[in-house]
Amino acid sequence: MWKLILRRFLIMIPQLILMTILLFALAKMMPGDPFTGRFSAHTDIHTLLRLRREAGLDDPWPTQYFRWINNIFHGNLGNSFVLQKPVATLLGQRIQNTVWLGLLSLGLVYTIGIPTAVASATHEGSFRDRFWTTYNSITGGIPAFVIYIFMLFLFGFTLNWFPTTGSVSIDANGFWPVLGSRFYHLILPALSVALFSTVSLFNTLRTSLLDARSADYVRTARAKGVSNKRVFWRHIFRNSMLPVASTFGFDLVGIFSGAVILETVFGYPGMGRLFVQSITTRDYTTMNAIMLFSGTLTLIGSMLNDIIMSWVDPRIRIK
Amino acid sequence: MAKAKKIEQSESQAHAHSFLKAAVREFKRDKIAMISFFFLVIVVFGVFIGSMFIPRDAFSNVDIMDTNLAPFTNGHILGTDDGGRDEFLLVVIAARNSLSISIPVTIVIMAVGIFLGLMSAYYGGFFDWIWMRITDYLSIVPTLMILLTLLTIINNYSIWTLVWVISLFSWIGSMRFFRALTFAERENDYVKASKLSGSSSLAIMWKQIFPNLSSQFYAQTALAFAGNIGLETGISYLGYGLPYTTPSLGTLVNKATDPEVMTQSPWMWLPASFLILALSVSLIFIGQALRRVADQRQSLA
Amino acid sequence: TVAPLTASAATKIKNPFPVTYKSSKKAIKGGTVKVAEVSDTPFVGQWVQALSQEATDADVEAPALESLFWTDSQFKFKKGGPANITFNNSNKTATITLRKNLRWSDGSQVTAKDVEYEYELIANPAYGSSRWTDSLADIVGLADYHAGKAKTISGITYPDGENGKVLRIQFKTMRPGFTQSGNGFFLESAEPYQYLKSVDPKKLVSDAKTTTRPLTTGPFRVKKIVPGESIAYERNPYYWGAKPKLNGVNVTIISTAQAVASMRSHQYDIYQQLGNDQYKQARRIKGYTITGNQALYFSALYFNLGHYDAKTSMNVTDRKTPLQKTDLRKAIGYARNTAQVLQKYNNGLSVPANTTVPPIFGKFWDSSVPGYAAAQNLKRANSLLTKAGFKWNSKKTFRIDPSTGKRLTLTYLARSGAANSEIIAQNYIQQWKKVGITVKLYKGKLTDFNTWVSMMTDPTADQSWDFTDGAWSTSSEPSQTDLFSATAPFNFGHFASKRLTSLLNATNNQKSLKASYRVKQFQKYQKYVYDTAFVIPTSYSINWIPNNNRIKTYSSAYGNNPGGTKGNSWATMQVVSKTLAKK
Amino acid sequence: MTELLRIEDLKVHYPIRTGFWNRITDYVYAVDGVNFSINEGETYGLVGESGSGKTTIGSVIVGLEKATAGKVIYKGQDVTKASSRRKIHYNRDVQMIFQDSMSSLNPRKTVYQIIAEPLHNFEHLDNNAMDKRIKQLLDIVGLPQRTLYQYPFQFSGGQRQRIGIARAVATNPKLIVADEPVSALDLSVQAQVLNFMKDIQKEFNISYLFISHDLGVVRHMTKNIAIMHLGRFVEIGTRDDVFDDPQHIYTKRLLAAIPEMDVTNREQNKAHRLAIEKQYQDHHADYYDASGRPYPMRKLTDTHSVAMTREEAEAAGVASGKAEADALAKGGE
Amino acid sequence: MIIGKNLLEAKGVGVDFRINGEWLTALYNVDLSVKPGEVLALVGESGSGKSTFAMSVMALHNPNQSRVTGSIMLDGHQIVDATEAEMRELRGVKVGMIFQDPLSALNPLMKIGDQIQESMSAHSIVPKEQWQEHTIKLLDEVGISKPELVADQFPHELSGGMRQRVMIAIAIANEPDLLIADEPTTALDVTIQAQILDLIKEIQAEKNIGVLLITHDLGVVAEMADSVAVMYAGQIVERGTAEQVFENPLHPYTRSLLRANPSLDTLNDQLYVIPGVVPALSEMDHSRDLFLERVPWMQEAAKEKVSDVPAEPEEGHFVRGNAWKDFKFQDGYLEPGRRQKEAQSK
Ligand SMILES: Nc1ncnc2c1ncn2[C@@H]1O[C@H](COP(=O)(O)OP(=O)(O)OP(=O)(O)O)[C@@H](O)[C@H]1O
Ligand SMILES: Nc1ncnc2c1ncn2[C@@H]1O[C@H](COP(=O)(O)OP(=O)(O)OP(=O)(O)O)[C@@H](O)[C@H]1O
Ligand SMILES: [Mg+2]
Ligand SMILES: [Mg+2]
Repeated sequence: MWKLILRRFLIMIPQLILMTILLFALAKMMPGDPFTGRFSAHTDIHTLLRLRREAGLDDPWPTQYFRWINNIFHGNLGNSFVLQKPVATLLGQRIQNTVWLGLLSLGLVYTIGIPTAVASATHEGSFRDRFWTTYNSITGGIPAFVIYIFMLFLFGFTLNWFPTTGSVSIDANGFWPVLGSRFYHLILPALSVALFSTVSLFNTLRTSLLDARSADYVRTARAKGVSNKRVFWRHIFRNSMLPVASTFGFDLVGIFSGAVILETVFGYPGMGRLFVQSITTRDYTTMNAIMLFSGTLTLIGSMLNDIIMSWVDPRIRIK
Repeated sequence: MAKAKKIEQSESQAHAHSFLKAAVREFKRDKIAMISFFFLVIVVFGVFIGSMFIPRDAFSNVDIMDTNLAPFTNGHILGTDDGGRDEFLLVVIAARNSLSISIPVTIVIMAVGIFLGLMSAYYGGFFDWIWMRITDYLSIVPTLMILLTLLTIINNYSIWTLVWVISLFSWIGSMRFFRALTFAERENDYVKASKLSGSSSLAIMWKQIFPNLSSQFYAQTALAFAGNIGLETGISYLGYGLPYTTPSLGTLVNKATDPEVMTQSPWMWLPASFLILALSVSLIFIGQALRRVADQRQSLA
Repeated sequence: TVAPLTASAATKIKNPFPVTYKSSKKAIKGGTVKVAEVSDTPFVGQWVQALSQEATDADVEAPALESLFWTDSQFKFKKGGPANITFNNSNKTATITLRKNLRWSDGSQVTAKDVEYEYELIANPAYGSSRWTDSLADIVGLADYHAGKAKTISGITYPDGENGKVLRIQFKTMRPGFTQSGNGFFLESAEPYQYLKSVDPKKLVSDAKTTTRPLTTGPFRVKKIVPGESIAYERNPYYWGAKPKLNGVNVTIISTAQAVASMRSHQYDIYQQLGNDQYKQARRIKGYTITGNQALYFSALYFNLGHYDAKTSMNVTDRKTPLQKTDLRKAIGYARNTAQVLQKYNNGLSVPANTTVPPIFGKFWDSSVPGYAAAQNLKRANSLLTKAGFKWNSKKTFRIDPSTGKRLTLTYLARSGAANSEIIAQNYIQQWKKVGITVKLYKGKLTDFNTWVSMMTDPTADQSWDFTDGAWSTSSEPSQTDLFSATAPFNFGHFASKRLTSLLNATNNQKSLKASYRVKQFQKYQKYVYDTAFVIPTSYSINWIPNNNRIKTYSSAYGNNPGGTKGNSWATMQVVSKTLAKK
Repeated sequence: MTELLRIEDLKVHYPIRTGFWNRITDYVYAVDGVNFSINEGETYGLVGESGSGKTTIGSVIVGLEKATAGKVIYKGQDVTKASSRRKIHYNRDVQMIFQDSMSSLNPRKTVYQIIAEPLHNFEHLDNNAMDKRIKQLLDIVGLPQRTLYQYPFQFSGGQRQRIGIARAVATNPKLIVADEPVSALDLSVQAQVLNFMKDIQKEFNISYLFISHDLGVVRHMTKNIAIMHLGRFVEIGTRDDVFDDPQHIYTKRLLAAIPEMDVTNREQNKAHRLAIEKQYQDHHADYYDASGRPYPMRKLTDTHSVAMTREEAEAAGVASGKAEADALAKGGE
Repeated sequence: MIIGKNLLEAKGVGVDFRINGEWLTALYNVDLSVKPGEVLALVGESGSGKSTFAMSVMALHNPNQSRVTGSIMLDGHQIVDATEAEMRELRGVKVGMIFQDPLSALNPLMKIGDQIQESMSAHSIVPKEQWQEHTIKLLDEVGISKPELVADQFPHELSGGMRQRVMIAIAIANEPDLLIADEPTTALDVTIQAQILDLIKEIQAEKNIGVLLITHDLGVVAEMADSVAVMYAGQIVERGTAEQVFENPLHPYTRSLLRANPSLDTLNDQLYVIPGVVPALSEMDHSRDLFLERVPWMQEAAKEKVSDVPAEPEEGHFVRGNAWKDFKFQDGYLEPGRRQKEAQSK
């Protein structure tokens, strides 16, 4: 098992290196740089040029690239030119926010998706089944941001049930109130994700439940005289969760890619929002760090998938 | 030789014929799929033919005196947008543009996906390894960023730019899908039997394995097509949509980004949203029916 | 010949808003005011002004930061603030005297060294400040210090010692703008030297002392910061002036898309930086009153007439383009329906401009110049074009460029940004088409801000555009040298002429120390801009801020004299109820 | 009788990859040095436990699998290499019938298309000739003409197996490898298929390599039989040699395991089986080398050979199979 | 010896399936009984309804798509109209079942030990604290050499023979009185098949339980069965003791089947082929002797209605219809059993 993880890591290295080259080249191809954003009548263009030079942005590309890589190797992601902070600090805060938001929404997706899929599959062809199937195909078809804006508008602004911006209320003091406030800020965005993105979970689980229902081992279990409930949970449900589990790693990673639009709409200060901002302000260090992070995360996610699969499915054993 | 071709043709014709028949039967049986099908046909034809009669000025010219009109004012059935353009005409043109994007993108995705998927799984070994590393790589690079960068760099941004830029990345999923299917299919003895019958690898892939993937192929194509209709909404949302003079369903839906427009001027984004939704949903139903047609064992009829 | 537009018809800068709001209700004790800063990027939270350049930062930090000097509504320094400044023209010195009871928010004294320290922070490259400009080189010894040739700034001295309250600055020349705040020749704030001196200069920008635990002198001090999102302020017990009335102020960043909705649900008392396109909705929301004032802002259409020679740092007007013909430039200006667009989309928050000097500068702004933006004038545009030799083609669909004999086609570098940017650009293109000028968008699309800036500031960038829109927030000193002089890198059109140089010099020379002379020179300069049309001023704008009706007094006035109460408006702010007014 | 196909010292080793770098650490000795030959018009039986390497031998013969070592000689020509096979259109002459008729027929192809495939590739017939030939083939395998455009899933197992046979005989092959052609079939259908295979053999002088683990069927079909165990042959002989005079312990065990259709002597049969089983367990070491594989063959009579016992092998000085295989593995790397 | 009351007594059992909205009869008027200690073999072609019968005894048919009629008494309990809760009490305790394909019949995600224990947990026959111990004992009983180890393994880690042994362990965990083995060896090698059959036989003898063995391998039947029932197209066409059926087969189908088996006599010859195919469910008319449709020379007899009550030419030997009386192979072939008889009668 450890060997496999290590091997996966080793394979990751050339992939990551290639990725850094691509990222770097693309960042360089984008017009503008972090200093164009500071441009105003009150700044001296020569000062900007000097700062640019001092930041090494005038060096030849290879030099810049290797400096960047070298810094990364030394655990230094650089400073954000725009936000004037070490990128690591900046990401630290944001990642936390995104992770909480992502975990909560993923959790909610599961808590909504699984029971509905179960209800649907166990009553195949019933009204309930058709209702949830239709619900999922419709919610799956609406562009995410339309839903987000709608939810924000209705529950945030019109009904005033939830906070509409930020990750925590400035008025909250003390450990528990802060925690509570953070959670309160998460609910609406997380719920918006959850209510409208169960479609893939729902479909996979429903299909595999239907398949598992007629599996031979289910018949065996029934022949043992096992109760229906147990047959369902121990055999049908558990085995049907395999395909769901098989995408768990990617779902986790999806938290970060899905964050871009979600966080932008809800004014939630996470990685996704930071990413969009870093693109618009050409804050390359931040942008590249986020890319690198999400790329690495994808790799780890796919590895996690393998590990989860080998863990839940004894047939896939990692030597 | 020429004659041989002819017969083969008639055979494939016979096959196509039976496919059509099966399709008709299936759609007759599945009323929802039938309605979806007619809806799709009407929309596609309506939009492509209708847009031929709409002069370019009608949707590219700004009329700043007539902006933001509610439906049924000044003869605008669906009102006007913030540039004073007739919303109805806009939706028609936008639908045409969006379909003009999603159709080629879908074709590219499916064609490349099935081609590489088949080859990769069939040949396996090093060829497969290389392609899997390439797709691994492409799936870890942040697609969004590359898209945005490319769209920033590219001149004269048009429908075709969008088509190829998007196609650049989206074949990966379908390739993986078909690769997995081919791997399973390859294990069947009929592949061995074909080898022994002297068929070349290419012939085995396309004439033997491919038909067995076709039911999935139809379903996936419909799904991909459905997914691609609203494709540029995300890109538009981040501010990289098509230019003003090339309206698309994505850019129209994106007007909802402004909460004010969303609530105060729903006519600017609702029709486009409904159209996307209706097209996607009907395509999903059609896809399911087509899958049953291609795989007669699943047939409802 | 066509009659010139009269000045009165040209433009009327009218502020549609009251400058000051006053509630008739009785103020309550204490209370917390909630401020929303509308922005799509987080605030940086840099409290050392020498290192900060974000407008957002300035806004969110305002309750705690206070400038050293008070000003009047015309940005002239006045007495009564934390410090006073006096000038001695013959000695070429300025003397800054700090209040005896001026203290940092931890109770320590603000000293002369603290004032000098701000210069060190800007001039010493080790701190990486981007605020150094050559204007500061007029202080004796500062340029040497900046270049690393001197360890200390010889021109800055402490008559009472470093820990005293007096600072003297020796200038090389005295400038007409010295009495105006924001002149850029000297600085108007101080930083806590004792508190910051131990921090490694390279790390100062990101140190907690400058980002989350700052020392300030304003009526409020930081209680808590959620980085990038919000700041909670509490009363500063060491504030030199009268005890601030409110218990505290909370400032929160909200995104543009949310602003109006947030107002509707009465979430904040004050909304700063609302966009003009949001005004139409914002003004109808009950419970808020909008106050406003003219902004330090103008926008203009730049024609690309040459290039910037980086070696000599000079603009050279040498581009081969039909735009070298003044009449074509004028025609472009006249054919644009600027006024109509402003009316439609800016709801009177932007008004047609006649010159490049915003009217808020009072006498410096020449109201008699007609400008081009007041009203669309296709007839005039047509006649100018015909006069300049641009003939229609036979079908009368476009005009011919006589120098090439081909269709007259120009490239418009239009910027993206606002929701209607593209609509507006398309609209202008349609207008120009009406007079036979074919205009294409640069690369067929709008150009984003970053691309635009790098094209404008990088001399090696693609220069194949013909005209573009530029806009400036100007400083509170009216000088235009930085923007249009032959040596100004920001002279995007690269237009330079002897006459222009002498006109600009005249506004800044010793003679101009006399105000009336300076005003005259400004008027001459503005006439010249109009006549040559090397740049076409297009709009001025109005700042507007909605405040909730529960605020006792709110003012958009410039200077430390808002609403008749003296001093810092944050210190005097009061509310009339615990919760926000809904009506 | 002329020899049609000869297998010389055939070895097929599949690498097992493990370890950190996923390197080859061991091999599955699927086939480990077998020799035999098939005569024209003869049915050669190949019997053995599941996993003993029967299919692998068949696959090498038809060219679906590469030999690690050894030779396949067809009509005196070495056809071990794919290129040499292609040159002589080897697969026109050597075909295969698969065990799982469902999986061996493409579910998306009609009977016509399935049978036409080898004809199309090898015979280049024109359409009339093709139609005629296919109809003729359907007659041969006893399927009605109307089934021409039906799909495999519309047939019963026996019928499907016949379609497979029709495809195999379409090009008039000389040798057909029949890999457990009736294992999946019902008794009555099995009879049909076996009869039919015999019929066409007589008619077209086809040779079969008949692979099965059902000794009853093998005995019915074949003249010569090879018994295989763990990748090697343990006994070769005529039907009578093997069934009436089994020499190797494994052969005996296999024969004892066949359920007899003899209700009255049930108990004796079982006792006999258990006795043999015990003998097999007790004397295992005498018949299998250190690595657990059978010893090389020795001739008893012209037709009958059997794997040596340990004593014999030691006497003959045959090296332990393990060392040999190791040497091979190293060479192969 | 087999004595006493019937453990399983099926009377007039019929099973209909709903296929595409139509009810089709898969099992018709089946009478069968198993006594404690008896091995009853159910033989017949694929699709003849053997598994369908087994599933009716287990009451495992999906009630929405099938209906069972007649009477199935299992140790005094009526199964046909038993509720699911009542059935659960019977399954595993009164009747255990071994399925054909041991790989798919075992849950791939559960350890062997847990799957066996689950059987016990469903009933309170084995006290909880003994489950572990009992599991090991069972595995040992079915001849698995390292039971502790295997209990901790997953199905895919075992060979086919071992998996089938595990299936048996599961089926006998609660010591049921009746064991149903549905083609327990079809997927296995001959040598392993022999072992498994011996094992079943051993357990059966040891615990004196009834076994319903389903197979289509006549050799297996001959080795194992005390009595035999032959099915064709959803009906029992013949039943009797093993001796009776093998030595004196009566029904044409039984006789054809025996003849089709490759045996010593048929060396080099053509095997006997039963002409025609089994009719589809929708084409079955159970009031006739369906097999006769496949006998070209008995087409007249095929049209006759046949009584639902079988004839009993010798004691305990039942045969359906009348065709057995006249049936002769056209080619003059004499079956071994018949040859003896004819010799005797001469
Ligand atoms: N591609 C392969 N890679 C690795 N091992 C293989 C491969 N193919 C077969 N084997 C192994 O080679 C051995 C022989 O396999 P083969 O299929 O020839 O046996 P068989 O005698 O045909 O068995 P069965 O009766 O079950 O069909 C087995 O142990 C099998 O696991
Ligand atoms: N659940 C079901 N729904 C519909 N038809 C069924 C169902 N189960 C069995 N049948 C049909 O009933 C008939 C008898 O099937 P059954 O499985 O009992 O046969 P079998 O004798 O066990 O055959 P085999 O030897 O192949 O296992 C077949 O025609 C089958 O197609
Ligand atoms: Mg095999
Ligand atoms: Mg069965």
